[in-house]
Amino acid sequence: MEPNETKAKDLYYPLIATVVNVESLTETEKRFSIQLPNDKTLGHKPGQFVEVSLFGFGEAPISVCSSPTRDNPYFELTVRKAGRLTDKMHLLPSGSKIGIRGPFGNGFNVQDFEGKDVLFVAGGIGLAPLKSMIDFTLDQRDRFNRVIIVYGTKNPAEILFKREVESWQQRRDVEFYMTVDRADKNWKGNVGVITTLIPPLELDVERTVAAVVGPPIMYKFVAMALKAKRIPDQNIYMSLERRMKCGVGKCGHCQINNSYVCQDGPVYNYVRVKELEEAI
Amino acid sequence: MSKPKVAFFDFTSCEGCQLNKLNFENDLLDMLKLVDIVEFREAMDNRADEYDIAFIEGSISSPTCVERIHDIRRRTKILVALGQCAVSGGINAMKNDQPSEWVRETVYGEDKYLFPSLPAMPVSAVVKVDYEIRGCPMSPPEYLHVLKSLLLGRKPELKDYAVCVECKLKENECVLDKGMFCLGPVTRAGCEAICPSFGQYCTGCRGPVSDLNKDGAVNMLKAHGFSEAEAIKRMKMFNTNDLEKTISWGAK
Amino acid sequence: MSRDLSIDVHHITRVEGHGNIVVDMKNGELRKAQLDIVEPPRFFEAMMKGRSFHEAAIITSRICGICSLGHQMTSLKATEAALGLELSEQTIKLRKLLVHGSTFQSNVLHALFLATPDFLNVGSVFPLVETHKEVVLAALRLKRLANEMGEIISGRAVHPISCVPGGFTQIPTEDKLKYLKEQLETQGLKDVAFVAEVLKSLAGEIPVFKRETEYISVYSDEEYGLYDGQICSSDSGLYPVEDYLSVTNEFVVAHSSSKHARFNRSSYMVGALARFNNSHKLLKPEARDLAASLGLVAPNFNPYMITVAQVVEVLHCVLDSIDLLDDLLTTGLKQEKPNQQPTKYGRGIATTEVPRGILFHDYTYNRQGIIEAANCIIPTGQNLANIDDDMKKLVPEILDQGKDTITKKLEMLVRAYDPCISCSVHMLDVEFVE
Amino acid sequence: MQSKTNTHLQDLDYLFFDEATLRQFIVYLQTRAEVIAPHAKGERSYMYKPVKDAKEVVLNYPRTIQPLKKFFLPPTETLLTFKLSDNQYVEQTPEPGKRIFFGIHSYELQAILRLDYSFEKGNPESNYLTRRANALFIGISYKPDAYHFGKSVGIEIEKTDGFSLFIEPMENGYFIFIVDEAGRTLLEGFQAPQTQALVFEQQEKEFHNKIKYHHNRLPEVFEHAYHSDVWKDVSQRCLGCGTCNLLCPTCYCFDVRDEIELDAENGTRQRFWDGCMLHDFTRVAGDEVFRDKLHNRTRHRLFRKFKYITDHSGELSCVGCGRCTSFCPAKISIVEIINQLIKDVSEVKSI
Ligand SMILES: Cc1cc2nc3c(=O)[nH]c(=O)nc-3n(C[C@H](O)[C@H](O)[C@H](O)COP(=O)(O)OP(=O)(O)OC[C@H]3O[C@@H](n4cnc5c(N)ncnc54)[C@H](O)[C@@H]3O)c2cc1C
Ligand code: SF4
Ligand code: SF4
Ligand code: SF4
Repeated sequence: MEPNETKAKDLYYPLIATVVNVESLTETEKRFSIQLPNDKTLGHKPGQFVEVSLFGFGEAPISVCSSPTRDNPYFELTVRKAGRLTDKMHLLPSGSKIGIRGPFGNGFNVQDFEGKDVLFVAGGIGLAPLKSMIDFTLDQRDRFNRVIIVYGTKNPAEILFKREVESWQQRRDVEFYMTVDRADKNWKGNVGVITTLIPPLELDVERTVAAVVGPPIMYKFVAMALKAKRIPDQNIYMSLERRMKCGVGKCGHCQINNSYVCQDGPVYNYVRVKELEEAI
Repeated sequence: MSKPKVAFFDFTSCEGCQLNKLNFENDLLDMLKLVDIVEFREAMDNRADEYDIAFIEGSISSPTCVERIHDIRRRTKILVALGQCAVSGGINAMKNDQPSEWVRETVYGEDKYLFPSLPAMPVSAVVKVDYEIRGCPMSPPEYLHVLKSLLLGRKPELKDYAVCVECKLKENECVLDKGMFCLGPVTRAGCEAICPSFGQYCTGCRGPVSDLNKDGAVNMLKAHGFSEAEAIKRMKMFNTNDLEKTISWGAK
Repeated sequence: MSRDLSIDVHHITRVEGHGNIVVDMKNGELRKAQLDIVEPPRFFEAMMKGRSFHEAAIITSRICGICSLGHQMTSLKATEAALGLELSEQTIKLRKLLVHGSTFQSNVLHALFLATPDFLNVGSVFPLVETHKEVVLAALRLKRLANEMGEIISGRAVHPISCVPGGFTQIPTEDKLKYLKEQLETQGLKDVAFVAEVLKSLAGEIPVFKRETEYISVYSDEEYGLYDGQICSSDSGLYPVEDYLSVTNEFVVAHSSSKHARFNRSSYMVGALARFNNSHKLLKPEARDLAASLGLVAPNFNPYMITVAQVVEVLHCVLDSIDLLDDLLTTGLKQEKPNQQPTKYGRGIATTEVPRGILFHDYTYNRQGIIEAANCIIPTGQNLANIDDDMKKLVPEILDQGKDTITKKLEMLVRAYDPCISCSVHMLDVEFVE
Repeated sequence: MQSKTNTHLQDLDYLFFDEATLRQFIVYLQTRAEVIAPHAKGERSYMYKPVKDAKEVVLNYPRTIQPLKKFFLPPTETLLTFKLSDNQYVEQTPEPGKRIFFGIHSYELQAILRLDYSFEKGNPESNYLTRRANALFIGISYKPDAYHFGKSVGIEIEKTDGFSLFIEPMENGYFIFIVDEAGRTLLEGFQAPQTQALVFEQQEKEFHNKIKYHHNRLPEVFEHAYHSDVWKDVSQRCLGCGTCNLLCPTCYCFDVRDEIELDAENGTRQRFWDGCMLHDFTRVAGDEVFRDKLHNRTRHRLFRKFKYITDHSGELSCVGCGRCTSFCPAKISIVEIINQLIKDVSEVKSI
């Protein structure tokens, strides 16, 4: 009997891309600019992620932090040193080869935000995935109404994207608020957890759509603060983190109840988050 | 890149782990190409001042041991506890369960005060341990994995699930199905389920999984006809320290 | 010639466990020449009390990883004697193979990796990887082969798995045994011959020293005494195993956490040279010839020759293993389960020759199959008094050779005994008072 | 939920083989492709493995240790091999040889059909599908033991969907039913010796182990089961060993690990079976474990069998093989859990 072939895709083979630039953002975070082979573009939506691999060090999901609107031949990742793969990434010089699969996940749906007041709430490294959406919004500024960015980190040393943050602070068409949990000597801004920034905001309940990304424990409290502002559940979006091995809905690690984060997420509407008992 | 300096030290143990390290006859020479062995008392005369990786075998069970291990910790960048004696006190810790006066009396009689001895402690009770290679004896594949990972500069991936997982991956006949008892369901994997693979029950020599359901384990053993006391005794053979958190260690 | 000498080798290297060599001579009077055993004790007998017969061998094998198989064998035999468990012939043959494997693995390790560096004036085997690569490779191959015997028959060379009271939890496949036999017959024998040649070329490096002492080993009429037999003293003949306590007469000394032993003299020797002296007639002819060609003739009173006797035993064990495998393969392997139905309870005493010498385990079981009393006497402990006596005779003889040479020769002497210090402190005899 | 119509054996063409002929048939099959069949393993267990000697094939067995998935999703599989220095890799594609699976129980093949759904849907995976496209199945009926409960999840012993041939053992031989064209072709190539023409009459086989509700109603039960006390009760006894996940024929979660060789240059990326009962399954950086408690994990496992996947596929993901119960060291019974849930639910709310 003759063997049969199938036309299914080989899901687990990465493209070998090139790191074209590495920028140190904080002690533990670096930004990588990555170019795919043959000038291919990634073709991602804001909020999507890729599976990054270094052979011998494994593979991990990393959000794309650059916006597809910037017509660059490369895309950007912001990576925190957290383990096998990411520690090694931090040692890479530019010019290194790196494996990329993706983009994966649903990403933010721009229509949901169009014509609305967009409220971004970013905690810690959560700013990285949100940045792709923030940049997208700012690049097509007239498609959106107000743009409000609320950003909190543990301490001033952990502030990401200082250049961008400065420009957001300066832009008149962006309302930017920031806080740190613990100040240092030079810090002059707000001190306190991120939820303290929400009550003073003047929000138009009818028009505000929020996008929230941060560490797991942050979601519950931000959601409570937004509820207090009477923002309807369906106007809140969250990007959730889970363990992932395949990124294509097979390995099972990212499952929250009956939802695969790598397929149905990582961006979820809060209505859905509430249905998923294990989500936050 | 200069070769990392590796050293091996032994404390109270059977030295089976040391021997196991020499039992990679086929790989030993390859290994020597990648590392510089600078201290290994059982095999060589040299002593060195500093190490990149120190492997520690054996448990800490005398005041001199405590001094030595502090000294090693000061000199080494990475410290790896090798084998169950070093990781948890292992079988040596069985004596911790009994009043030490009684133990020494039974063994040395009137001469008991000649030889000071402490409860058998894991290395981590005295100094910071970076990685642990479990098992009595340590499992060679896991040791190789750790060594290779450290040479690459990455964290090893150590398992924290039951021996049953590896046993099932190998499709062994479950020894429970042969009417024996087994500690595999609550013992940490990493040994490739070697005992059940040879028809023997798992003795629990790699310590309990970190989310141990102790009562569940006792119930399982009871279902195999053990009394509660006997069940706990069986579980304690290599794990007295893990199961008896009441024993107090020296300061961390 | 100086009349003062003070040597203190702290933690002698290339031996198993922690020991210090201490020599103290003042005005020509030798006050001290001894091996201090500083390893912390481990209290195994106390741990044995209250344990079931299934567990005894698992625990005692952890007395010493180097001798784990020997402890396990002796423990199993003591348990079987106490509980009246009969063994099948197949079990005994498989066990003898295991004993051979562990003997020749340990002998190769000691002779080539621990002792040979002394003959070649280097600090360890590692430099030899460059200078004497072929020797190292041959030794590694032999070691691997011995370990493979353990792995195939009992699952693991260190702390064997499948030998349990009454037999084996799993029988190896015939294919695997065939493979072992082929390996032993081809590469195995070739490597032994090569190693023997190397040793021959180093004969001049072996120090000359003579002190007659009492030699004690296992003795059997049928074969070179390893797996089982009676106690044999070169001074006073044969004794049943049950009389072991009257042979070993252990006593505590202040400089050692391991007890010392004596019988007809102030000390006695156990191990490869004792075995050779007592049982050389039962060696395979090829092994006897090898001994002769290496200048080892019984009786031999030079402790430095222990290393040579070890290599002779390697050849004997390889040859006898081939015969045993042949036997097993001709009869065919039976899938049999271990016999674990006790027919009696009480005391069981057993002895085995482990690489470092004669080993005793002695258990008393109650009617539930639980240990009430345990005692083990291990070879290194029995050798300690003899080592001290050797030192006391050696130091004055070589006093004019300078401190460095004296130190080196003393270290070589201790190493020649291949002492297993962790073993010696792990087992201290104890009598449980009922 | 729809249940597929079952072909009745009576409606199929058949032959009758005696014992010797059946063994010859296995030998003949070996000339066509690799044949995989149940064999004895150890003292009282069974496993599927390639046939070396047709005499060793066991036809009367309760269940194997590992399910058939091991041939389509191997316990460990090399996905790619790589070189460290240049970060390049070589793909490892599965050897697409033809394989005939002989003597397979209906629930086992039904489990494969469920895996098909998972590996074809969304992103089809070529490793799995290539192996799958090259497989042919010959079924056999079985006598249910204390753990089988196929019928309770809608899978009859004689369910022939997906098989090419189906064997019904009788006292003095075997009826061989032709289920599809591939089966017919196979049989036609075999020079069967003339055997007597017996008439087949189906015999009923009793399941001892039963779920109290019809399988159509189980997803409904699970709609109310999330906050049941059963989960905590079970977690008192469960040891979290993962056996139930690993041996379940419809569980397919995996982990991926990179391992390098001692030359510090060559390495492989491998995947392994993993399971949602294992504590670290959901651990992420920052050491959050999303299903930290055993009762959360047991619940997730059962929900995957009866609700989560079912919501999408329309089929239960439990096929009633009984492995998770018979191999569980704590003897936690899936049927008892479900019956307890049914009891809870019907007490609270009469559905
Ligand atoms: C959708 C998504 C987007 C992400 N975006 C970013 C990003 O933009 N920047 C960033 O720095 N990090 C991001 N992460 C997190 C990142 O994937 C993890 O930190 C990852 O573990 C790092 O891999 P590692 O090999 O360095 O760590 P490891 O050595 O694998 O592990 C460190 C810890 O993480 C756990 N872990 C292992 N594998 C995974 C996994 N695949 N996912 C999550 N945890 C795991 C381990 O159990 C361990 O506790 C994202 C995660 C998800 C799911
Ligand atoms: S033999 Fe032991 S380790 Fe293996 S599956 Fe059974 S219980 Fe688990
Ligand atoms: S097999 Fe049993 S004990 Fe193990 S995880 Fe599953 S339910 Fe728990
Ligand atoms: S859940 Fe249990 S009974 Fe159902 S298919 Fe899986 S292993 Fe078999």
